[in-house]
Amino acid sequence: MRSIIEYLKEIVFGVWSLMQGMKVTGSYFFRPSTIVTQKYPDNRKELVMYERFKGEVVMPHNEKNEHKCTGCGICELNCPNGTIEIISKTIVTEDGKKKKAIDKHIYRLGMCTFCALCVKTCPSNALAFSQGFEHAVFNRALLIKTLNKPGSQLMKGVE
Amino acid sequence: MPFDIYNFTSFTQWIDSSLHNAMSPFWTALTEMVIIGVLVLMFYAVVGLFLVYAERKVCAFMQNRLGPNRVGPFGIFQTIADLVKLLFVELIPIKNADGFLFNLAPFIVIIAGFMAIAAIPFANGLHAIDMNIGVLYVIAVSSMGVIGVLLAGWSSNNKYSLIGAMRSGAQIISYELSVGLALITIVILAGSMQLSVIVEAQRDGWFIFKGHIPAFIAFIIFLISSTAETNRGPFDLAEAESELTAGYHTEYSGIKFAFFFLAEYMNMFIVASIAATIFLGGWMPFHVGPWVGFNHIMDFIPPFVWYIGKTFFVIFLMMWFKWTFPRLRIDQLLTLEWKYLLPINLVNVLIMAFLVLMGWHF
Amino acid sequence: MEEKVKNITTEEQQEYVINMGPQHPSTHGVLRLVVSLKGETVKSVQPHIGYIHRGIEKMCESITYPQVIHLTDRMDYLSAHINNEAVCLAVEKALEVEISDRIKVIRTLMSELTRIQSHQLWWASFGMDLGGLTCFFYGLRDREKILDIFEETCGSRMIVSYNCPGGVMYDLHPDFAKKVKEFIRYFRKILPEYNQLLTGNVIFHERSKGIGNLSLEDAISFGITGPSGRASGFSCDVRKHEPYSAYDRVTFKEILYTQGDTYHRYVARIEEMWESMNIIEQLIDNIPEGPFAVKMKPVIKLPEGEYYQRVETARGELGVYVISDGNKNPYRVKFRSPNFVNLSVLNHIAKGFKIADLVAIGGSLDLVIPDIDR
Amino acid sequence: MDKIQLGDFLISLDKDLEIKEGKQFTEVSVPPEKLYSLARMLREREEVQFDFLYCLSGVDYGQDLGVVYHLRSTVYDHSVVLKTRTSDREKPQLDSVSDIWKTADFQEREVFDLLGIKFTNHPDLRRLFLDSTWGFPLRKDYADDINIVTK
Repeated sequence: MRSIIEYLKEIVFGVWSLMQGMKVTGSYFFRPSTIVTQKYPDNRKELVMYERFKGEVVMPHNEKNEHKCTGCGICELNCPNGTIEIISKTIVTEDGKKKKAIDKHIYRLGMCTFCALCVKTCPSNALAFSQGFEHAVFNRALLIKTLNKPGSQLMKGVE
Repeated sequence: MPFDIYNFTSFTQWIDSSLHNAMSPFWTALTEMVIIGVLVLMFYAVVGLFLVYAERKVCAFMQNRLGPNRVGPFGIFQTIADLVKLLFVELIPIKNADGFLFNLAPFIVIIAGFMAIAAIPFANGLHAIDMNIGVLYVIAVSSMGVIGVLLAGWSSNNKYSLIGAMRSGAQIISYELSVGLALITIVILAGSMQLSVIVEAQRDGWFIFKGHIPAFIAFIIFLISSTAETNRGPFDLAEAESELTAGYHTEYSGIKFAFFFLAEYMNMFIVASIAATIFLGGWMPFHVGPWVGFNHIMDFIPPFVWYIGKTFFVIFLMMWFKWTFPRLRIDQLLTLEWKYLLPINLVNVLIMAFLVLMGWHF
Repeated sequence: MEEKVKNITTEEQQEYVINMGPQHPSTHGVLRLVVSLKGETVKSVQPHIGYIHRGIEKMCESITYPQVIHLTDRMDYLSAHINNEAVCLAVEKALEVEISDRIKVIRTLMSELTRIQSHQLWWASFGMDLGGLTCFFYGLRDREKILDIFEETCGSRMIVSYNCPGGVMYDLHPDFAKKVKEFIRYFRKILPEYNQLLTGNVIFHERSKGIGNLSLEDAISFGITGPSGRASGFSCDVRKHEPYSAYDRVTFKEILYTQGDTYHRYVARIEEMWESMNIIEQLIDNIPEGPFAVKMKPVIKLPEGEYYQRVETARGELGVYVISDGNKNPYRVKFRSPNFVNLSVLNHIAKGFKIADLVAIGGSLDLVIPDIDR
Repeated sequence: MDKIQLGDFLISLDKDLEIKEGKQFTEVSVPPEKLYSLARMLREREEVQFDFLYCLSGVDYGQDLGVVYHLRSTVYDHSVVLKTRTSDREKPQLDSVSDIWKTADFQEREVFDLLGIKFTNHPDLRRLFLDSTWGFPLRKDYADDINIVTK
């Protein structure tokens, strides 16, 4: 007799526990307001990334097309993957001195692991992260980017 | 009777007799077969596609998602897009597979579904055949699908497929018993195996209400065991995604895979409609004994709507199970059948027989 | 005909060998398990690994210490923050740098958030292993909230690279405390739902109780740490035994069970989420003021010697063994990864159970494959 | 047992042992032929009971190849580091401790895979991560022109 009671108890407990689970899923089914899906490409306009989001490395230029990169190569040294390559040139400043300056700051997005060491160690704060995250391109060569804009110059007062 | 406005008997008989007048009996039978075949095929495709969409939406809402929402408004054309994709997908030939059986398996699965549909009464007078052993026929035919599953698993030359097929064989053979016994309970109550008679007997109350607790228990057992028979979660051991990748249809691609996929949903539809027919009154409207006005209003809802509504209620229950519970293990699955469902069922049949004998049912 | 009969008898003695993986839904990555079966019963499991071996230990020998950190993110990507912390602590220990309380508290908070999100993902995938797909989405939904907190402060979601020798990369975001409190309030409501959906479920009980038993002796001998070890009664919580960062100033319980089956490995992790929330609540209201990083030399050179640092990741004890010859590059770095060691027990505990149990046991060990292969 | 007692105990086991007090651990250098017996004693003696081998790392010391065993006792919560090294770079051989601590099974396979140290009496010594055509990448003299890019 006792075993039959145990048997029935087992069944009742089992069904009850199953109902508990169904309660959870059922309650979500009838509450569509809890849906968390974002319709991504449609909500591009409203989608705001956090300001610290590490999208890709950029070199901010001001309106006079000037940047802060002196071409010291510390970012290149600190990069663990060889993402950054700096090609420098020698220019003659206004007062006639010869000076090393940056020709091309090459950044290979495909190799970057977003460790932020370059941005962190740059002595003149020339690099920053942008919030763009849509990096997909059809040609791998497009992932190799030159960060300084053509014709740009070193900002005044940055050594 | 008011719901005779929705009676299709005269309509179908008119088609039959006019065909008889025009042709010889042989050609009449052939024409009727073709008409019914085409209709069932279309019905199959439409219901299959809709169920896939419904399942996706239901599970998405249960999981706090939106589900398909790109193709068409609310993504209603998503399954059609998927079907078109599946039609164009390459059929990958499997090395060392038994080609004949490999190609045969999806058809067996699908044909089993077709045959079962034939006996289901969609509305008053709207069914392909009204056999006097309808329930037996449905049980017999719906278990034919397992042959397809076994063939698919065996001929794929894949170890996962074989394990899946063997599991499916063990599972369906065991759960067949419970399905049968659960239906027998109602057959005892109705006194007939003819589906149209069973529906007709529920005119003044569905069997789930008429048959006291035994009918309700039979309904629950039928739900559980028919879920198992259609290889759906939590009994989807035959395909057990996280263990056997896709079980018996691992090696299938393209339209052959689509057949299996469609057959799964059709089987669900068939067992749901059997449940609706036998326990929930089929196309019979919902009646409450003495409320004549209420019953009258209910009668004006077409029987086809009643039938579809009940079927989809059962399908929703089955989806709810699938998306809530974890999967059982094969030995637990068999334990559930042999240690719980079967004994309860046997006792249930006895009680029901006793109730009918004493005339204690409504 | 006789030939055929003979074949069948010999085949009966043969094992039915199946390859689970490297592409298989339940190995959570590129793990390959060669499983010998008899019927559905597992006779032996041979893990074959190395599909994602990147030679991180070799790579570490040619880069500087700050650069090592971004590689550790990619070992156990679910406890990226704790891996970072291990290297940073080893470097700081070697250089004998005193770090401020603020840094310690920030690291502890982040570690515990990492632990919660890791366990959430584990819960999600464990539910999926057992066939309850809905768990997967609930787990990921809640994990997203922590990842958002990470993104706001650290700049990325999973592989955060937030620690650096001497502190952390950025200060906490002003909204950090508010958002964490909000999350804790939310998650305290949600966690009982997890229990309703899976923990209390009778099917789940059947599937997990008494499956994959690991005794205490075996747990110690195999070196199984983390929640998997603690479910067998192996008191191995580094946070208790060798407190680092701010763990010495918080009170929390070390979750210990003695049964050591799949169910208790599961419950241990669920309980750990509660404990982690307790730890966070103790710290979040009074984060000390101070600098978020100690100024370090531009080129970090460790004095010659050997350094060993243990931390408790979400999966167990991570050891970082650094041998320095005084250069800016480490001479040898060895990561004692918890997953690698935990994997070694799989054959021992899965033997004799069904193939479906193998999936459950593998899920309950919570393996992260990149950490195994390194 | 604190470090001094532990040192005394180790000396009492074998007078020839080279014991160094490191900042963190007591480090014991042991010749390869004595390694197994010492390990067995450390595991089984009631006074120490080092039952948890938590880290087994192979190191290439330039001239020698070595293995470092980090041991801890879960009973007394003390630790010791065993170090052993062999100068044979062609066919380095050490005794396996996998029957003392089961965790050594996998960890020794890893050392064999990456450093090429053979462990005698190991139940199942196969390559773990790499296939048999690879060299032993963690050795300092390992060269791979294709996969290692230097700037």
